[in-house]
Amino acid sequence: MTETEAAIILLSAKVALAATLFALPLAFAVAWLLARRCFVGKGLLQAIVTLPLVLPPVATGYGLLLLFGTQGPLGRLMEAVFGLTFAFRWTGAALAAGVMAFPLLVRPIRLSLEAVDRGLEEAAATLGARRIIVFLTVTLPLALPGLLAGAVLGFAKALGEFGATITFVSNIPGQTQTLSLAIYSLLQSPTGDAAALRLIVVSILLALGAVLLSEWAGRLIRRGGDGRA
Amino acid sequence: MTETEAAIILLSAKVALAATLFALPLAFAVAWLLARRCFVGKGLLQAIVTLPLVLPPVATGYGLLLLFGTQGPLGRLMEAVFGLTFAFRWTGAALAAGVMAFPLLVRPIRLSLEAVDRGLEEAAATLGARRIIVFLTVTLPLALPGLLAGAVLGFAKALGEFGATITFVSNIPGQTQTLSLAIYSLLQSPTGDAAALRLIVVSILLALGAVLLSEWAGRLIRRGGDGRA
Amino acid sequence: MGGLEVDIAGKAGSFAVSARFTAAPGVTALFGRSGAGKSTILKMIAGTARPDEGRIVSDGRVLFDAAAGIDLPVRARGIGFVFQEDRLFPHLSVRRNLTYARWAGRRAVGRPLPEVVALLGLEDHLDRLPGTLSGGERQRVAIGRALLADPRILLMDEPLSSLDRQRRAEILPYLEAVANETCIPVLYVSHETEEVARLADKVVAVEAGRVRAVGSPAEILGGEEGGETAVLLEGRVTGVDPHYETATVDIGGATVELSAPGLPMGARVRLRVRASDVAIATRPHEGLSIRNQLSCTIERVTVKGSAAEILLALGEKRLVSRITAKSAEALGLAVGQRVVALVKAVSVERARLMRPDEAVE
Amino acid sequence: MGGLEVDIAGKAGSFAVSARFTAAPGVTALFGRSGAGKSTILKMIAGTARPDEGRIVSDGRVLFDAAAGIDLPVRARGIGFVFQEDRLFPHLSVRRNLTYARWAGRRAVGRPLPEVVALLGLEDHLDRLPGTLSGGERQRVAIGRALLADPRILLMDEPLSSLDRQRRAEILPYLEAVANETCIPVLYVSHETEEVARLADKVVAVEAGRVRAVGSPAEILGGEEGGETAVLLEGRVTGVDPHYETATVDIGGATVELSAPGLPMGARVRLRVRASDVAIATRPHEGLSIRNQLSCTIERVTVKGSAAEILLALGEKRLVSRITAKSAEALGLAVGQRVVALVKAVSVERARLMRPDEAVE
Amino acid sequence: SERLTIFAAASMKDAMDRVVPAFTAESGVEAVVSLAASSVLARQIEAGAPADVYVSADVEWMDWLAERGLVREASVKTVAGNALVIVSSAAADGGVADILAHGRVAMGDPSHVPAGRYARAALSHLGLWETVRERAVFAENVRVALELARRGEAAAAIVYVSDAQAVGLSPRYTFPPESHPPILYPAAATAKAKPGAEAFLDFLAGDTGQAIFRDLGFARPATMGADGPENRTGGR
Ligand SMILES: Nc1ncnc2c1ncn2[C@@H]1O[C@H](COP(=O)(O)OP(=O)(O)OP(=O)(O)O)[C@@H](O)[C@H]1O
Ligand SMILES: Nc1ncnc2c1ncn2[C@@H]1O[C@H](COP(=O)(O)OP(=O)(O)OP(=O)(O)O)[C@@H](O)[C@H]1O
Ligand SMILES: [Mg+2]
Ligand SMILES: [Mg+2]
Repeated sequence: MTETEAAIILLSAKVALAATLFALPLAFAVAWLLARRCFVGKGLLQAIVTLPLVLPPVATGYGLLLLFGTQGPLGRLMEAVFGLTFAFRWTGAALAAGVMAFPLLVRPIRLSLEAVDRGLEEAAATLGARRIIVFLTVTLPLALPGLLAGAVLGFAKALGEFGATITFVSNIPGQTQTLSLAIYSLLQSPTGDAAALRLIVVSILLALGAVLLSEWAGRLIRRGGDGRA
Repeated sequence: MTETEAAIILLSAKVALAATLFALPLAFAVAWLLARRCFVGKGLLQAIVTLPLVLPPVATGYGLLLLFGTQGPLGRLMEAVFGLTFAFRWTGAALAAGVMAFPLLVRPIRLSLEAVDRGLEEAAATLGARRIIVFLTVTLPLALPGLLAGAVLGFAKALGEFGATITFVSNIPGQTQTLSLAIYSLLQSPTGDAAALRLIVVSILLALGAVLLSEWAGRLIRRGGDGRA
Repeated sequence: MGGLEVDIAGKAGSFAVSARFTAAPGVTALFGRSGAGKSTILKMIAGTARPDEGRIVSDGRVLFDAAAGIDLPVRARGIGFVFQEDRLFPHLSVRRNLTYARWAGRRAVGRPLPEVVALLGLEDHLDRLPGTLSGGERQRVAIGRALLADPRILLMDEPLSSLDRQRRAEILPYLEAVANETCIPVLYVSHETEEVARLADKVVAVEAGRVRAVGSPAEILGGEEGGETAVLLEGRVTGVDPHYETATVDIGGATVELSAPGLPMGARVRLRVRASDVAIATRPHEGLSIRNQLSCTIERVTVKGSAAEILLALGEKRLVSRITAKSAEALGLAVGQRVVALVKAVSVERARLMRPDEAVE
Repeated sequence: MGGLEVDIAGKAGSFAVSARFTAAPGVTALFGRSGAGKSTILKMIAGTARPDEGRIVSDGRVLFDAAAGIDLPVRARGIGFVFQEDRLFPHLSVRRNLTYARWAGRRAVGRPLPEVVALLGLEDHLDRLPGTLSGGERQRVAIGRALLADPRILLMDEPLSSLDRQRRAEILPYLEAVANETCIPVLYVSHETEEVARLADKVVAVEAGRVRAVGSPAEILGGEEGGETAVLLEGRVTGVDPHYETATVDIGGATVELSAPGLPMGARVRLRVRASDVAIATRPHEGLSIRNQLSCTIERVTVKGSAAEILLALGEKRLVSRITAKSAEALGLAVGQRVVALVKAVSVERARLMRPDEAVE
Repeated sequence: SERLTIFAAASMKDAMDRVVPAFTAESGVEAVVSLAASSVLARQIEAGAPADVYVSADVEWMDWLAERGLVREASVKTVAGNALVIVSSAAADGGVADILAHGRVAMGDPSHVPAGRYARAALSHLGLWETVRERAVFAENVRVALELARRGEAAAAIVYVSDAQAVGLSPRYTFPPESHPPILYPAAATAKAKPGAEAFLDFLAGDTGQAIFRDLGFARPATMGADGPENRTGGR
């Protein structure tokens, strides 16, 4: 593996990990709202959350550019408040990946939350546990399989994200060029097939690793959560 | 709305629907295997299923082109056996969309299947129901929320699929140009923004419709499946 | 005549179970403390758990045979199972739950649905989903579902535990009738000695995963720690007083009168007489409301703390009387002495009407 | 002294519930048929269901007041709840389930864990997950979890329904002691008249969603259809025979001897005498093992089918005797007649030791 | 009636939008245009796509197809040319070095976008590549690069003059033609093209077609070098 390739792989992992980790809590919150609360715009919220899946990634990329670019309203805000710049940075790649992965995170978590037995939460409350404690000791552990499924889907998507990323942060080697972008670039040139294939294999290995890890974690959770032979 | 736009919308809906409907049973079967069976290559199978998410869509598109193109081995097979051609047809667009949506279908279904109380299936068996009947009367209805969640994610993804589709079946108006591809085409021209926006709005509306429909179906299922106030 | 033969050994997790007993048509009770392995044995018979060794044969059909590699699938075992936890289908209405074996299991239509629904008092709930049923209602649906499955073996795991006395009193005779009419073995797990005495032909005592003893209810329940001492007497109805609704039962060597509306002449019954309901007199008395005054011989006197248990010989039969040790001493009771056992007619429980072909033990 | 005042009306789905009663410290039984609304009432008190109207006050604290808009959250109500279905946390070990209120609920450490674990016989299962516990084991964990929650009100929905007699006999006195020591109201749902008579100070009879009657166990259980007729007599121990382990209890106007090891002199007790355990003689008899021969006056004779229930006045107290109608006729029993009630000492159950401060009803 | 399928590079969108109706009006032959990246289209033609005409933004991919005998070599025509310019939202004035001195510079990805390759060549020629590379933003296509400059995300963008003209931006600087390889848009009939394909190519190279290209800001291919529109005989 060349040094450039190693850098690309590292960057990809970093971007995908950051995207998943940051999107996860937010996705959980949204999933919780959708699973547990009744409000008027519920269907609408679910639809909005699903949008990045429906729109062509290029459109989402443009949207991100308009909102989070250095000139965009949110971009300026983030810059001013957190000193965080997205445009043409790996952070932007993570943002794009996170946005695109978001719907994939929300759905399984919502599904799991809907399946949690409310009776157990009630039981916890009768034992004196405050809401947040009930959440941490009962709801969250019981929703773990969904969280895990969402995280795997989201991570995989973040790893593979291409359209929105290239539109939002461009393809800057060493800064925003993730595996996907690199593979794409290579495939665009008549002579890039072999190099592209190498990176594709790397991608596959990364995904395999993530999936196997999640399967293993899933078994742990199930052993813990079920106990039925 | 122009006539062309109407045709594009119809085609998109047809492609997304076909992709979802055909992928659903297969996804269910795979999800069932993953949820219920123990075999050596399980993690590997899950990884393979997840692959279309990880690879840049263009790579998946090229893969499809190699396999299912008129010259590809599977393409020839399908042509010979079913008289079904994928290359540069709407069927190919549906295939690409189905492949890309596949991981999104499998995960929530698997999650739901894992959550189905095996005790209920045992109870059904003690009442004389054969496996397939147990499946149809107990497992499937109880896994419906996951099926629904998978179907919505999958349909949305199929609607929005771009990279693999344009690579596999090209962007031929009236034949393979779905909403996503049309939006892409319009965005290529500096003057296309307005028209692109119209189609984006149409996409959003379609997604909204699908999501609202699924929310409504979900409520029906939950009313049926839970009964707890 | 087909029965159930069980001879299995296996594990549930780290808990080892081994059981060997037969269950003839009629009710066989599995009796034992919580965690003894009763449910596990039922599951192995049903096929939802797998023994490691042994055989299970029902009515000549081999359901399981480890040596021969036979393991009939659950659906083909022809069972009806009332699980300890109810396991109702949450997505199906009560009606569809009840009739599941018919529309999904293709079991024959046996007992009529309205009859079972009426017995269980579920008329008002047929179109509801199980989710909001009360605990007892759920349990009743579970019983109905198993009864309507037209089973060849009925496995019932504490089916009446959350039902009120009145409902139990309605369901018990029905179960009794089911066992008698259909001539199928019923394996019945219960902690209620009364229920067991009332229903069971045979009791399998389970302890720490093994069968401690198999015997008649009298044998097993009599010695049950924490239970009440009682004897079961079997006999034939020789006299019926339709006006006072009493019956006279010949228990061989003596007759006992009891309050029992509707007992047919000539019927064979099992009577349950609790030791604490038997008083002792040194001679017959007039002017007592106690009409059963049976001449017996004292066979044994056992003093247990403040109480004395007197074993009485009444011809072939045995009666037990439980009185205070103080009384026993005051009356100067001794082995070999002739005394009169006083048994109130209302205290005699008709434990069970027996089938004509059933052997008197 | 704090108690629980309940005056609520509401709905569970389409089922309307209204209940008004108070529960003093000690055990109050909710008694009623399956589907009567007992669990629903408990849920409303716990706060997991919401009444439409009314008030719930515990020990002066308003838990719920529809008019004032007060609705304390479940966690703040200070309850311990044994649900009818066990609701154990499937992902937590038995130990963590038992101690949940401590590490998650921040409830005070009251009763020591080892004591409760030993009582419930859960020593061997502490590190297991609930998934594979037997039905009775699950129920025991649920009881332990509620007991260890240091509750100010204990709500128990059929807590002993799937436990064996011996285990029940161990747990009942403990529950009794908990109620007495901690001076908290315990609302107890049960179908076992015995259990209720043993434990309860007061019975709330629930029928079709409303409170049909509130009263002492004697009043309510006596008239219970399908149950056995029995009376509860309260009195003071006036004599103890340490050798024979009998006690003499003055029930006001008469003394009753019973077999009761360990009853202290002067203690106040509640005795339960079943109607079927009371025989009648027209005059006192010698040579009988029946030592309690109480002179009474017949107040009422009720013929119920083949049986006759004779209400007997014993000074202020009332006894009920159940004999066959045939006997009643043979003895020529009539209202106003002086007779002797025969009560075997071993048949008298000491239903409950009362607290010193408890009023004799 | 026969219908032509034109596989055209995405950057040809506006041109095709105008050429095709004109061609249909003149010849009565209908045509549809499939727009995608030149590379994608080329590979699809290799895989047997039902394309009659391939219009590439890039000589390389046309050669790649020609090599494989997938286009009729004789039909290959260079139908348009273009010039490379710098657009900038900043008001800075001065030479090319000054314009590119600060901020991000958006351009096509030199690894595969033709405009990016030309830009890299031009900058290298001017000795600016090393200083600009650090601040360069490699967009997926010229349109995105242009958009980045227009929205102020990048200080400047190196784009085709035709693109700049389309959005009404006037170029700050035009790279001299000798600073980069000639920018050419070759078109050809595919090996299994329908008969009308040649007519379409002729139309592209003809007066009406060329007028449309001119109007959109494309350069006349004849001015770009020896190969006229009539007979560009490809590299090899
Ligand atoms: N997978 C397992 N691992 C360990 N122990 C188990 C497992 N499954 C069951 N057991 C234990 O086996 C014992 C018997 O369980 P079983 O359910 O048969 O008891 P039971 O007699 O039905 O009791 P109950 O009356 O309480 O329902 C219990 O102590 C239980 O904890
Ligand atoms: N959501 C609901 N919709 C309709 N009926 C309901 C609903 N929830 C409860 N019920 C009915 O209310 C009645 C009372 O239920 P509850 O659980 O309080 O009974 P219970 O007295 O505890 O009975 P059990 O002894 O059987 O547990 C039952 O008949 C039940 O079916
Ligand atoms: Mg059990
Ligand atoms: Mg209840």
